[in-house]
Amino acid sequence: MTAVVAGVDIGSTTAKCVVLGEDSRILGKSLSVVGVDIVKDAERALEAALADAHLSRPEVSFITGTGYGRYKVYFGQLVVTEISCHARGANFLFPGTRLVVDIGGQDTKAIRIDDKGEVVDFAMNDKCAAGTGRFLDVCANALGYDVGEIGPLSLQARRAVKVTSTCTVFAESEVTSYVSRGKDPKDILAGLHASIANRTLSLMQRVGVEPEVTFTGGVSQNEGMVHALHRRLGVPVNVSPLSQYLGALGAALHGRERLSGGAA
Amino acid sequence: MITGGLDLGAGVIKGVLLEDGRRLLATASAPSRGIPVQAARHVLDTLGETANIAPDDIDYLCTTGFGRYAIPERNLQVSDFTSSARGAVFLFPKTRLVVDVGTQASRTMSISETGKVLKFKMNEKCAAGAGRFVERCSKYLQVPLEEMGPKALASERPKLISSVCAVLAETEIINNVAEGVPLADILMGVFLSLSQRAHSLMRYVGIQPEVTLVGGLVRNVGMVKALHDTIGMDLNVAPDAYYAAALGSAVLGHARLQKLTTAPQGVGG
Amino acid sequence: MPELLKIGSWAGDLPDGEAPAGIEISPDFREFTEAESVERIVHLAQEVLADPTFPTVRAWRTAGGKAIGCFPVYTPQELVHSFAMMPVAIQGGGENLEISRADAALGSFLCSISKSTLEMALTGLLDPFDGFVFPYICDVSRNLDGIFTRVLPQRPSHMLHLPQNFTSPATIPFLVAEYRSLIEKLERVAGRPFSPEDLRASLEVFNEQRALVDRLVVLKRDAPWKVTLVEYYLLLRLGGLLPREVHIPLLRRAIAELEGRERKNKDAIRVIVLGPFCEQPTLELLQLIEDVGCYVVGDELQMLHRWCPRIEPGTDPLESLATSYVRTPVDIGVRSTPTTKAAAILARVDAAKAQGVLFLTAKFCEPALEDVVLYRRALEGRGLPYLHMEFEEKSTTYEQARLQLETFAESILFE
Amino acid sequence: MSDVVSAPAVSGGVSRSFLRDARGLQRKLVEEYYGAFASVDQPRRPVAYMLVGGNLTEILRSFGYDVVFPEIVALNCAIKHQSLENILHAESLGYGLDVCGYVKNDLGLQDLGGKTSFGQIPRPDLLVCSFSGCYVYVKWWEALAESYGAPLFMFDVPYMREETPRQEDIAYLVSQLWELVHLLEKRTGRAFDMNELKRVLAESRRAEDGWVEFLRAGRLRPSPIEAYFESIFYMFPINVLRGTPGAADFYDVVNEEVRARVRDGNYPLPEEKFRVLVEGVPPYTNYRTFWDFFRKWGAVSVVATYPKVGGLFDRGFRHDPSRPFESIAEYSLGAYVNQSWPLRRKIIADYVKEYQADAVIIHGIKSCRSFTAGQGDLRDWLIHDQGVPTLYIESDHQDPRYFAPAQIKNRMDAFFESLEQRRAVAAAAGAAPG
Ligand SMILES: Nc1ncnc2c1ncn2[C@@H]1O[C@H](COP(=O)(O)OP(=O)(O)O)[C@@H](O)[C@H]1O
Ligand SMILES: Nc1ncnc2c1ncn2[C@@H]1O[C@H](COP(=O)(O)OP(=O)(O)O)[C@@H](O)[C@H]1O
Ligand code: SF4
Ligand code: SF4
Ligand code: SF4
Repeated sequence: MTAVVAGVDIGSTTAKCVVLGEDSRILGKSLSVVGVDIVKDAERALEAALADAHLSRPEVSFITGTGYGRYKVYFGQLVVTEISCHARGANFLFPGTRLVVDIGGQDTKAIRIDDKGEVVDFAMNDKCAAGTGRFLDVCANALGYDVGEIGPLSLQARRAVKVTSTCTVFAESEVTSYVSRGKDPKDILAGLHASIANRTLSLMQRVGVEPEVTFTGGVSQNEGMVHALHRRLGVPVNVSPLSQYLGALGAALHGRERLSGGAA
Repeated sequence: MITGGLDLGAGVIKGVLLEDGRRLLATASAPSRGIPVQAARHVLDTLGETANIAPDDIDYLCTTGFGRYAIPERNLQVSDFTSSARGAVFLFPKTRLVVDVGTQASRTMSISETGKVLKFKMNEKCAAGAGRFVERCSKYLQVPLEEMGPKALASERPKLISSVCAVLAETEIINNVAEGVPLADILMGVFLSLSQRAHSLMRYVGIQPEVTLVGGLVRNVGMVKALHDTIGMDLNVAPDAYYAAALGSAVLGHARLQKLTTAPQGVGG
Repeated sequence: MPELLKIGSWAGDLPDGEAPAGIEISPDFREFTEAESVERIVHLAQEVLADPTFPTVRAWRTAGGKAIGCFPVYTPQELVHSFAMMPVAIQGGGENLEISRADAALGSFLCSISKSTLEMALTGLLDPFDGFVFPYICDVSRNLDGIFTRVLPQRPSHMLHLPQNFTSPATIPFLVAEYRSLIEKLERVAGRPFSPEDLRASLEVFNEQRALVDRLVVLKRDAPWKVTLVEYYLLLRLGGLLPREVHIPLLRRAIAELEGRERKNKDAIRVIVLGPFCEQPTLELLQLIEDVGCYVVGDELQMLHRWCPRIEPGTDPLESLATSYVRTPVDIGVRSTPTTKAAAILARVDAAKAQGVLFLTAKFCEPALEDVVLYRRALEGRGLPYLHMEFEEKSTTYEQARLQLETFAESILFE
Repeated sequence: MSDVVSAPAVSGGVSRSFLRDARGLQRKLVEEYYGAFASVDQPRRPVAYMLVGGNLTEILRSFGYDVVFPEIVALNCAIKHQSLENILHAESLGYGLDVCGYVKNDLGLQDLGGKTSFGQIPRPDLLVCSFSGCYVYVKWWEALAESYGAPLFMFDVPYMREETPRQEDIAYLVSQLWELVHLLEKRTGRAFDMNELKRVLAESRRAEDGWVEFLRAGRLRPSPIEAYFESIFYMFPINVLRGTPGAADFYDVVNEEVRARVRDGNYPLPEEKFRVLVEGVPPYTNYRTFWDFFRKWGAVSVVATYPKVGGLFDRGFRHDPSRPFESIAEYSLGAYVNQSWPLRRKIIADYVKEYQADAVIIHGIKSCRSFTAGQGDLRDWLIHDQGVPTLYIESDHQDPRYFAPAQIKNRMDAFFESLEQRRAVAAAAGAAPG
């Protein structure tokens, strides 16, 4: 039996899928936006990753669903929360990881893990959506930029503007009011990134900051955030182009374990 | 005497021209798009064109709204509450309670016969109760803003939103769509949720007839119905109520101008 | 962050206000003892407030003194003072303190002062203190004490149970016993026994301060144009951050200058500000209130100096101290009120000849929030305008606050 | 979801006869209690309002008072999904978003006339405020006094910072109790009857014995009781009906049933996978949903702190007819929320050991500072100093707007998932030689 496994991570914003071959090589992956039909999105994510891997559906022995929409991965055999998955994925890419920070579209998580990638403790943003990817999306939008642009721009700031709104929606108006007061968008962006970094740090301290720190989730693609987090933490932060897929990757790894461990 | 009223809202700039404090000459609006001053100039130009009046012919300009301090040539600025109240009384003289659902904030105020604000309250803490939320829904549900209201009217079993957070509410709505809740029910659910938030503000200041709805959501029939159903009372609604704040500031501007022309010295304020 | 306060060395006699036995005023306070004008004092106060490292406490320590952090409102600072230690008002971390660890330990829906106080403890900013006192003014301040015992185990922290039954004959003896428990800890920190004589002297020092504070309050009420709210606030705020022996003469000089000030009485509305009896609003917000056209003629800022009018030392000063809390006629939201709230607020409005009431409550401050309703009912009964707004230690935009304050002022001014 | 094999075996839910007979009796007691208010004729018996923590039921009962506990009325409203309406009304009166949900529910309900689906709540003739562990009590009773004009007796209970109370504390409390007695004599025109009080206290004691026996059943493995969710129901008699024979008899029935459960192997869950301690006030508006999140993972709460808000009987305290006033004083001091954090930490650590709990779940209440402020620090202490896996989640006890099921579920899933993983790893390590 060729043990090809797949992990499907249905987040609040994006759907990710990773197809893993034997030796845990990544054979294919996909990333797409989550729309209103989550069930279909999950299927599409799998199809796209399979196409990327040049594989067909029957060749996959085990599928694991994770993320907010994990219960909508009807075709899977296992569901695991994204917390366990990001832990496993981070451990796979950076075996020395002891703390995972996952900033996704709608929530932020700090996950402390052991040397095997098992979750020891975790914390998530409580109240609102403040300090998450959505927060950055909204602010980027208010300034007329694309999310991809804001990180690099924030790195060019000269004097970061202080942003204090705890509410995503009010942060947007705070941003607009700074613009109307003639502040440089780069400085505002730097302030926004710093404010999220601060909030994230607070979450990390909840579980205890320990090196190594691995940054996962969509926002880890944002260099500005990586930089801000590094500055606030004082220790380097692992990131990889695969960071956004770590949930899906971890799911696939969990599936593989389940498959090899037999009846777990 | 011609007075101008400009309402520099968080999302939309609105303006009116008023003759002798009585006759409405023109109304105009433009989205502010983060450049409120430019948008305001544009609104002033449009007003002038519509009413066939040169910029110099405006005797007195009064501003209101979020960006009320941004226009240097203003003669006076007043707060949104004060202006909306006067605007509502101008349109419906028996108004005692004004509800204003704008882009970023919902506000409500009880007023005296003269349009003086007695008590007021706004949603301070959370943006989930305002028009921006409706705009977002429009984007997520891919229904143009103008069609949301009419579409919602078909609702039979509105699906209320439980989340207090505007951002998290979006996810809830998406889940509802995924679960096959009819669009009309989702839309009406949004309006009813907004109405309930507005209702609790209204209850705080005390509800008494007549109630006049002003601000952006006047244009949304779904919202009007939801509010009506929530408070169980008739509401004054008029197309010009969209401009109530601008109108009210023009009215106040006129009053001020008269005072200035009759008495040589103004009183502080 | 602004530079640390530069404090030069200085030797000489204190010009005014005598230090009790055992207290030596550090020469580092020269800037304060020499500051002549209100403008200069206000400037110094701003510098002290902008610096979260407690420069005045550090200065006090360099001269060998010990310091006890006192949470608002009813902490018997006189007791601390009687041990020749410096009672320091802990009133939040101000605008420059980033909160990152306290949120996790304390919880999300809590006032800023509690979070910033804990944050300071967690980040070493409270290191200049030898101990802490938390009075039971609310569940948050009370719980802070229990957390302090874990996060700062080497520094004693004491929670003082403030009685709420004001009619029982057993209340005063109980409060005396409470004070005695605190005294035991203070004795250990100070390394000397309690002395009623010293306490009597300390009561007199604080009475002197109270009398001056009262004079300033009366000035602000009767001639609000002579002193701005920010000046008024900063003068009082310094009172909890300086040795009393330094603050008293400073306040005396300032009041003399203010009373003689010639300024125009503006056409502004007279309001009283209720609610900020514990956490303090930002200077910007205080200024904004007057900027939009209000004179603040009554307030609950800096209540730690004025929760009772005066304490007669009497034969047993400890009992006098207890009696002053139990019998004080001053109503604040964190002491069960013997009068009714309705009567109390109307009396305050009348006394200040106020035209409106501004409820300025710290976000998540439950005692303040609960009072607003009863007050509101009474004000409505009289047709008096009011506005309720919440504040936090930290904010950078004041648009919403300005909008509401302007509307409030307009609603009173415009016919 | 049927074709998804979720990580834990989804349990078959509660065994059918679990929670049956005693629950029925409890329902009857509740109905009778509220029903009595409707049927009392004019002139009715006097009514006192009281708080659960440190309450003085016995004294009031000995004077023939009916006692109303607004907290209990509020939680009954919340369970029946009637709290939001009252809360919204209270907000329109000016109570802020962050005021305790009990207060808003109650004051909203009072202002709306006191009508609930389970009965009309009578107006108070007397307000007895036991200030025992929550400052909000003081403010709440002030508000009631102002709106009803009823006299307010402030029973000031010193906060516990040491395990044993000081002599001064007891003296202060006993003095206040006598003052209350004099007030009651004046108001009722009845003379205080010490023997009657002793009789009531003896009944209380009997109920307390029964209640403790029930709670301690959680020490068994597997536990025959659900110490958090089940206790929510069984707390009613110990808090509200204490001092009546009915309350004591009730626990006899409960304990009989618990014994039968053990005999018949009728446990809360078919398989007890995790034994948890729950700290904090329950989310009454959604407690069934919340309970399901536990059940799904085979988690049974074997001990909880919330059922101790009315007193720490399981730690030894009993009302004592031979020391009536002293024991009442000690009782008031012993409310769970009246214990300082160092004491609370100790209680929790003891519970974890005594009940062999695998984990702690802390449920923080957005609008309750008394319980909640510092629970994050508790979590930190449990994990780092005690090595007990701990999960912190937050919602509200009264306000359904703050219960976010998806978020809470996600956290609980991840928590139990990680417990299960760790267990599997440990088991594998134990099995593998070397
Ligand atoms: N290239 C990128 N640069 C910056 N930010 C990005 C980029 N791609 C995604 N993001 C951010 O990541 C978020 C989505 O993260 P993701 O982990 O996919 O969310 P979820 O798992 O909750 O769906 C977006 O909100 C966006 O802010
Ligand atoms: N044609 C329309 N149909 C439905 N809703 C509308 C329409 N025009 C505006 N709105 C609503 O009005 C809001 C803007 O209101 P407005 O009072 O102009 O806000 P502000 O003054 O704060 O900028 C928008 O968020 C939108 O929800
Ligand atoms: S404050 Fe803002 S981010 Fe928070 S709950 Fe409200 S809308 Fe959401
Ligand atoms: S601000 Fe209010 S809630 Fe906070 S500690 Fe002070 S009194 Fe307590
Ligand atoms: S203990 Fe908590 S829930 Fe109970 S009254 Fe106090 S604040 Fe409210």
